[in-house]
Amino acid sequence: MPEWITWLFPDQASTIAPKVDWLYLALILVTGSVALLIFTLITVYSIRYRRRRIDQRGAHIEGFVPLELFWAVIPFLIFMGIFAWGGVIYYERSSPPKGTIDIYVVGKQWMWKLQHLEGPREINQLHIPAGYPVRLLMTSQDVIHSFYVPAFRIKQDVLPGRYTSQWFQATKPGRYHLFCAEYCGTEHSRMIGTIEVMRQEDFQQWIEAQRATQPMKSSGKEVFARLGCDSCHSSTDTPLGPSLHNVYQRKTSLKGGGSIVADESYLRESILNPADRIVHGYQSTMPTYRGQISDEQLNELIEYIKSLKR
Amino acid sequence: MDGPETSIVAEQFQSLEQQKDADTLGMWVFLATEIMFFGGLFLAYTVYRIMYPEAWAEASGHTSFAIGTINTFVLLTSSLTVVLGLDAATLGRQRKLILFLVLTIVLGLTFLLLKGFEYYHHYKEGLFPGPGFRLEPEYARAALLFMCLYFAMTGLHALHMIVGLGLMSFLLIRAWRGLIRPEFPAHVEIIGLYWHFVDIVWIFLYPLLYLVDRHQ
Amino acid sequence: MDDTATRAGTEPDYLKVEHSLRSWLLTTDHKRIGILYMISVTGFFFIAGIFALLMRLHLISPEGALFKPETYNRLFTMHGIIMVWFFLIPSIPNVLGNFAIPLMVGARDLAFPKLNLLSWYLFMAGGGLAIVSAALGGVDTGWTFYIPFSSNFSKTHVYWMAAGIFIAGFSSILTALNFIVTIHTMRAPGLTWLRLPLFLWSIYATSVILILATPVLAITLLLIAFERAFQVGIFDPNLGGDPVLFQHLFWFYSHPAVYIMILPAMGWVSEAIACFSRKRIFGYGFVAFSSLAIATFGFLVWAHHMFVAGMSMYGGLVFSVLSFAVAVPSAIKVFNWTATLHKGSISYHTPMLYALGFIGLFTIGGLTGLFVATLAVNVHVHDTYFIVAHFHYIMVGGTALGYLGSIHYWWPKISGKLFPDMWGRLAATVGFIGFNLTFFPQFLLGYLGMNRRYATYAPEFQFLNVLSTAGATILGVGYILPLIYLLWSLRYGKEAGPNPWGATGLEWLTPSPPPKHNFHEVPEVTWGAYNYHDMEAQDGRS
Amino acid sequence: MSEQAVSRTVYYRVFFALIVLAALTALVAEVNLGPFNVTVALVIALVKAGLVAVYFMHLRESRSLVWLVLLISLAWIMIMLVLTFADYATRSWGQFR
Repeated sequence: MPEWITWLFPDQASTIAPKVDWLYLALILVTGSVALLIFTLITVYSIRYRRRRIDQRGAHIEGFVPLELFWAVIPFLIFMGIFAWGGVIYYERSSPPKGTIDIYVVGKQWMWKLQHLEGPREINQLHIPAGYPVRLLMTSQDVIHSFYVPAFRIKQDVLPGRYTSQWFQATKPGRYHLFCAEYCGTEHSRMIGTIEVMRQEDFQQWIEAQRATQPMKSSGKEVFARLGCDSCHSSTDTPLGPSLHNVYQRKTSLKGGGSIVADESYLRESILNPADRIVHGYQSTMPTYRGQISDEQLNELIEYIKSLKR
Repeated sequence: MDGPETSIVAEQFQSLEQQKDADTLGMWVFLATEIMFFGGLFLAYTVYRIMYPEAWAEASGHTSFAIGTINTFVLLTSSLTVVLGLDAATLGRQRKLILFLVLTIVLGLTFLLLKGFEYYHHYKEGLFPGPGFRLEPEYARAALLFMCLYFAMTGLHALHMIVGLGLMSFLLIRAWRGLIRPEFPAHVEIIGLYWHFVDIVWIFLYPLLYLVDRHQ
Repeated sequence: MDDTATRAGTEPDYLKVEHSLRSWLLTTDHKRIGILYMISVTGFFFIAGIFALLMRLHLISPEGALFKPETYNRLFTMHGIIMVWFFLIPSIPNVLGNFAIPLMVGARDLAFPKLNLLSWYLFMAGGGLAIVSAALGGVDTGWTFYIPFSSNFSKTHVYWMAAGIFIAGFSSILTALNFIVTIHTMRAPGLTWLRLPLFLWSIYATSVILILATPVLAITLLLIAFERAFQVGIFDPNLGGDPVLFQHLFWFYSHPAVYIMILPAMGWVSEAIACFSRKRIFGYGFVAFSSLAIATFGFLVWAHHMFVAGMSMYGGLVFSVLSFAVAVPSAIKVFNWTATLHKGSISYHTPMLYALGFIGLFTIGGLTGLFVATLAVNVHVHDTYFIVAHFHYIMVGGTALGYLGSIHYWWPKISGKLFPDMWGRLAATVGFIGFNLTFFPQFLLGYLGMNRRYATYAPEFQFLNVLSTAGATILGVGYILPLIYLLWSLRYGKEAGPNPWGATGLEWLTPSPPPKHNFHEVPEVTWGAYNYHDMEAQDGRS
Repeated sequence: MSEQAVSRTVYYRVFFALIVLAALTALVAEVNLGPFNVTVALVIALVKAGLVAVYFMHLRESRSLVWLVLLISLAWIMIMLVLTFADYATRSWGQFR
């Protein structure tokens, strides 16, 4: 990106940011030239064909079909090109690579609560290493929020009752704005924070310093025990409940037809509202844990279930 | 929709033909908005039914099959009386017209009465949205979604029935006074269209709300 | 028919036929109802405009110069709601559509005059409820009413507002119904579809959208009220409901609503460009059918407001490609207007300046629409000032400009008087400059990452915000000027005569102001629209 | 006159068909047809609605414009359903790795 034009852009601090910016520049170029063409034509015609005599009429021209087709078809083709370009980048931003660093995000009026898998919690602040793909697993405690980091060119709404996710890979150490982009009430404009991108070794140091906390899955294991989940969900399937080992990302058939991939949203739903979608071959005996578990604990519990391998 | 008291053709129209055309087209365009109005509800219904099939079957069992079915017959019959009324109006048979209008109103009231009776039962069972809202805990969540949709859909349908009854009473009064002329019974025609539309909505509501997986 | 013609020959014009307030409030004359709408719609425009100006003043400082965030949130909500439902949507259709449609089709009135009056009363009732809601302290949900904030969290007067919009929606539906029926059944003899002025094509397309989209908004608002009343409802995530479904329903109406706002303005621009170039519009058929194409495609793209809302990725791709498709008919219109100027005989009366300004601003608004339809760019600019700038270029640069322009264009017909053209040109120029200064910086702000609906913002955005506020002040002047000189002209303006612009179209054949029943004799049409090359054919008949 | 009598006969026949179909839909709901229960119920409902529209609402004798109004509104319902399901039907496709 040439130097003289950078004032148009916020910091470019993720792998996807330059791609979005190039597309943006290309759009400015294409649409700019069309706009320029139209404005020039209007100006030239307005001067050249100004009315000179009071009774002067315009020429009698009905139209010209080939020209109409030309300016319908050519723009359409250009549009399809732009669509494809934007679609490719969108596909990339929607498809996280394997081996991401996962961060759990809980939005509430009006703050961001974040937690690393290693255990440390942060509020309105997130420390992450540069050069690693990071995936955010996000949910809201109340209304819809939106996790927006302009420097990374990423944004995703955060919804109550389910998880949404997005990913990015930071490229440049520094401090960047975190905004809530979906209007969420009185203090919406203060639901902001900082993303602190650190060099790999700095991040290691930082996370070491937070060692007082234990990893999410360990906390999750405690929750698992406290709620007595293991009385029905043991390491093998029992008549009471299916085993949770390897359940994560498994395609599960449901009672009443259909099937579902057991992703974070389904695990969450099954804990809070077990009767909604029951695994095929089981009865609806599990009680709801709504109200007995906070969103943070729920995240920890899910992280523990995800860690269960045979 | 000017009344034909003074001259049958309202002053903005050139001819009776034009006025008839405009009246009928106007009603159909209005029905198009009605279709879209209920369409939004049908969309929500479809989304959630696919999402929560089990809960849907369960919750549907709480509606009253008997009342729903009887009401279907009641409404279908009322549609018949409406067209017969129109027929009588075009033939200038005023007494028959009045008879059919009265029959329609009676059938409409029967429908609402039965519906109200059913609502009363839901109320006692605790199916009304609000603080006392409860179903068996097993299906609670999504079954409540069904009940919300059920009340929204049948409630709005009932509201349309009430409007329809109002319009029918208006027709009855006009017929009573002998204001409906055989050469231009436009009011009977377009109010009839509305009535039939409300009937059609029920034709869809009935299987969607009362007959979900009844065989289970 | 014959006796009406003779009666009309002696009757005074529609303004003078009766004078009492009662004769206005109970009128079924489409022209008078148009004026009732003009007064009320313009009133709402200034109310919402004041809200906007207060917002811009507040944003002079990053910390917010004037209000607490809760006040600011109410301001932008009220601004949005009143502008959208009580100005933009009714503006051109209800004011100038009402006034001009029967004149343009050569009819004595709309098909259902009483229904027309009822629409105005419904509109005022809806507007009244909105004002009540504002007076009680307003609503802070944003004009989009996103659930669950608007159902379970907001503590403001959502019911009043939703009821107001709901009732105003009925007014829209009934008006649209009236227009559709009138255009279908009441055209003058010989006035075939392909001889219709383009304004009528676009009003027709608008009415179709109103008919098909407004009821979906109505049901959505009812469902909000339901959910708020019972604290459970079908979008409630606590019940397993999906807030995104609310957005689908909401945007199914609200995206086509954008075309409800812009299409009538486009229709009027076609009239003005042809008139002030004294030339038939280039590619009449393409411009006419592009209106219907916009009305149709406009319904296929709603979820491009929801690319980051939690929709599926594939849903995003589908709606993006469809959104690009809707840009084609809009592009066709712009190209055809430009081509119409070629070899024209162009004069620069006030309406023409507005029309040219419309083309310029709509071009920018439309082209930035491509940015927003592009998935990857949308993710970044969604809910930022880029969006705000984009849709204000369409809504203010398009619709509000079109409203002002069309009022100027038909003002001689409405009032029988000419307005001072120099003042008109000045106001148009001032408005154009003010507008660009207000909204162009917002494109830059948006891409830099400034969010919309922010009462406070990061300090680095201040410079561009101050520019924008300065522009808003100039824009305000551009709106107040016409109010003054148009009112002035009512008393002191020169007599206009039937056809001051030398325009074609049936409305210019009848005296200004027209008699109550519009035409002394129902015209028989033997010519196509915009026959500027052959006006004698028409003049001979008048 | 005879024309009127004919149309009355038609009304009674249509009414009879509607009653039979209503009974049929109630009865068939008791039989387990798997996923086809919904299909059958909706097809019957569509036929009933069609009968009411064509005969009772006089679509049969109406000008094509009225048909157009009806068809457009039905098409728009389909647009609403189909495009909304462009989202819902694909929600589970690779949302999370």
